[in-house]
Amino acid sequence: MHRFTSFLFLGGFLFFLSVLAGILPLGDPPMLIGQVIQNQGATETGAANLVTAVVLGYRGIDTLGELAILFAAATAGGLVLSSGRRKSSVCSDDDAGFIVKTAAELLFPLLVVAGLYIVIHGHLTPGGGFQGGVILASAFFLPLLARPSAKMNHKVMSLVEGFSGAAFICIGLIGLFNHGAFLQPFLSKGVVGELFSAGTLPLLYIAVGLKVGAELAGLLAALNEEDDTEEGNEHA
Amino acid sequence: MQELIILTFAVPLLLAFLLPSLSRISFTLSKLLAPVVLVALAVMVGCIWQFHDDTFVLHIGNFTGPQGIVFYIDRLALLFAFAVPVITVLLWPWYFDPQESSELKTRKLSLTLLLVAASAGMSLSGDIFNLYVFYELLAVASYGLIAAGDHKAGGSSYAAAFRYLMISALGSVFALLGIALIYFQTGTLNLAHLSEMKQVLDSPAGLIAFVFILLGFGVKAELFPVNSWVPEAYMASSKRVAGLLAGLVSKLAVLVIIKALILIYPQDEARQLLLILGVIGVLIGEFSAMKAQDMTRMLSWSSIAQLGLVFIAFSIPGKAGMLAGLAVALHHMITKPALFLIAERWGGSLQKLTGQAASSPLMAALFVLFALSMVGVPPLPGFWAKFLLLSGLSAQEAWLAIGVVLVMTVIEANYLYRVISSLYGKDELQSISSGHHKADVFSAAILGGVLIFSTIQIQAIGKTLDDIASDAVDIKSYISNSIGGSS
Amino acid sequence: MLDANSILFAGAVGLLVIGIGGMVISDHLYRMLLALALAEAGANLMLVLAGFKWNAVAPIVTFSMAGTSGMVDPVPQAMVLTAIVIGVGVQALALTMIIRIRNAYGTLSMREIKHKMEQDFAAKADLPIETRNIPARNE
Amino acid sequence: MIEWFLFVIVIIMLSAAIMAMLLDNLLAATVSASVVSLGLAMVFVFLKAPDVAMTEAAVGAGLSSLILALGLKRLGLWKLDNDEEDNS
Repeated sequence: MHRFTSFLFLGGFLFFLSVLAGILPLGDPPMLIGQVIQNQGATETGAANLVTAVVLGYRGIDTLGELAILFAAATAGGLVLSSGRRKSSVCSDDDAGFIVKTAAELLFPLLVVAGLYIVIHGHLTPGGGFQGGVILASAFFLPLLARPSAKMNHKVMSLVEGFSGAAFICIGLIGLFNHGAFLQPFLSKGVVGELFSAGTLPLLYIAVGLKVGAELAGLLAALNEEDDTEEGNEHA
Repeated sequence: MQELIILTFAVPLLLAFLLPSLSRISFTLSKLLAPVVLVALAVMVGCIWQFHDDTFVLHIGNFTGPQGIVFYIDRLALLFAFAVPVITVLLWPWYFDPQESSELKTRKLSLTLLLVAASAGMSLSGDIFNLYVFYELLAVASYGLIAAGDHKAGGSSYAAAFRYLMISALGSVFALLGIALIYFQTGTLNLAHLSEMKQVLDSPAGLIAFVFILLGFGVKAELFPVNSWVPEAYMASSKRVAGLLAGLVSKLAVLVIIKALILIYPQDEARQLLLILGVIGVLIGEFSAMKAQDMTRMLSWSSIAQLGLVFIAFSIPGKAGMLAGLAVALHHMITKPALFLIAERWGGSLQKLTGQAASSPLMAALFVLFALSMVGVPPLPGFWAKFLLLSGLSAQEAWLAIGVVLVMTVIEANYLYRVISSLYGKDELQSISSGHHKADVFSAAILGGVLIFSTIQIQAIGKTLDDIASDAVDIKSYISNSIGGSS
Repeated sequence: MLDANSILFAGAVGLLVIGIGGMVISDHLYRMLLALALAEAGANLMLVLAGFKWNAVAPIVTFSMAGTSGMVDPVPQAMVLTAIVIGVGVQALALTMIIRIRNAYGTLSMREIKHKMEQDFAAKADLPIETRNIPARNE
Repeated sequence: MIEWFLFVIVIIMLSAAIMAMLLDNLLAATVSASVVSLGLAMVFVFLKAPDVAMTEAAVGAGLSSLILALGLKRLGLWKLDNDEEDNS
């Protein structure tokens, strides 16, 4: 019965969406606000990459909300994984192979540099805080993969994630108190296309990059940590 | 002064980010700091309410025009921005299971603060994608709070949270799809701008987008087809969290749906759909509540039924519907958290409740008070809410809906009476449960005081609500306020 | 017949239907999670399509064409960036819950989990545990 | 020309999606799901969305697969062959 209603629902869904294909202006959207942003975006925010202009300028508060969602997911994930766990010092210390270990050591600086580069150039070229943050997260997770006994430093981690998020909000609040609107970009906009341009947007992207990197690395580390409660249930 | 309203969103968020570091210094400090800040925020909103009569608009980042995000602050938004910190402080996790580590407690506090930030954002925002982002934040924070469970839940809290997460994530996909369809047709996201172009959306494709948005935001609003998570989640979580979700969070999801309905979809079809879903919700909720064997489940189903009433009320066009909907929603926002607080200790089987009034007379009396108001016994606010609802429906000549509401009221009275009679019943084989925690009694008593106060001041409150409602349905001034007539 | 827009629209619809179908029909928690990722991918593709303009360039201002029209819409792209990151956060959270559920109940079948959850609730509320199967737990 | 290319990618994506739903081996299903993300990233490049393409490749294909793989390992479902039944 459940299966039947599911198929009925899916059929209806498919039907509606296929009908839509004929109605929607595919390939020629109205772009009301998109057009405005194209015309004014570069001059208003100083960012050459208009997606960055939208992400951090026009819709900056969405990005703040998104950081908060990542933070919430990491917090909740830690809550779920750590509750009811007996702290075990016994770690499965089977080291990863030589290749992984060497690769981890070699790749770590490369990944950090690449991540930072992508974060800092977010307002000029494709990329930015999210993409760079993911690369940073993988860079800091790699040593854990190579040496399972290593532990991530939770104290530093929570400091980084707390203060990068706070930095984003504080930049927003400075905009509010000094210039009149929350998250209003300030500082000189510079010349479109240069590294030091676009006012506060690169600063915001650095905060985003650190925050995303810290949250995701924390989530990965939490998922990677073995705990002894599940050993008992392994073959239950 | 008025632009400080953004702090109701920014400050809880800031505090939530910093709480893990702060609690390393002192956990007690971080536990007490947040309620103090919330109270201060509530006072600030109160001042803005008092001293600024006009509706005003905040352009985030000072990007005027529909390309930026707009916070639209009218009386309705201020009302919710005030209610969010107040209800949260009352339902704040004041006490914990002593076995929990302080890291775990801090995480719960952080999640609660994130919930507050998201709720404040949702009550203020006037941009549909921004609303979606806040809604997601609300959702993720509530997954965490449900998964944290209460001390007896065990694996069931994870199971309930996961099932809730799946339904909610499915809803989010639908909501995103709905926003994509709207953007396809109009090329804008600003609610006022969309409202200006609503004739574009008066098409099959536009209505499909509305259905998707309804399914998406309906998950938290406990709307009929997507509410199967409700009893499980409230059973598994601590009752404070359940009260927060049923009382506050659901109202904010309703607010989004109402904004979409009033501003973008004035068609009869949309209202009819809402009416039908609301009636089904009331029917299922009340009948299941009647069958429920334990108090938590009964309250959960009755919450679904009450939200069904809210949807029925909002499906009445014009100011009458807005007024009735607001009244029912606000009434539910006060009663349901209190009832869940009472259920913190009495949440188990109904039979075990026999004679419990003797052990905790104040809580039993409060239960009677809230139950009477929920059924709609005349001097209490619940009566006026239902009265407004019924008179609005009769003006629409929706006799079927009126019949459903009346019959369901009888059923509601029946199951609530069952609880009351067993509370005050005499039974020798009673097993006195441990008494209520002081914080629970205190919060419930305050909510009871609010209810009695509003019974006395019903005329003033009625007038205020009337003003809010006529503001809220004034689409023309909404458009001219937020984008200044130009586009 | 073979027009790029309809192909991509069909792709998005296909991903959505497969994903949502998988979420509704599947009984395995982990597969529901995969299905969710697919459905989100479909919704994201749909959103990007909503701003796509044929014969336009990427929304990055270069020196040669600063200010000219003919870029694709940057707004949906920004929204999709947000949606992708939200999606992965939710996915990780769901995964932690699956791990916990397995530890507690030893199964990953939704039907069994629902049954055990109801039993837990009944035990918690001091109600008679339903007698369909599995004798009452005595702890 | 470009239509044919997109057509092939979409077909690959859809079949990978169906495989992700039907394969008994959950590791293989996870890999199929990341193939979908990779295809999606390519599609985004054609849709003139380089930012989204990068994000989808880094997050959808990379990070999300990593997270799912870690999860599979902890769930004890990391199996390369199909000898044991799993309750899908």
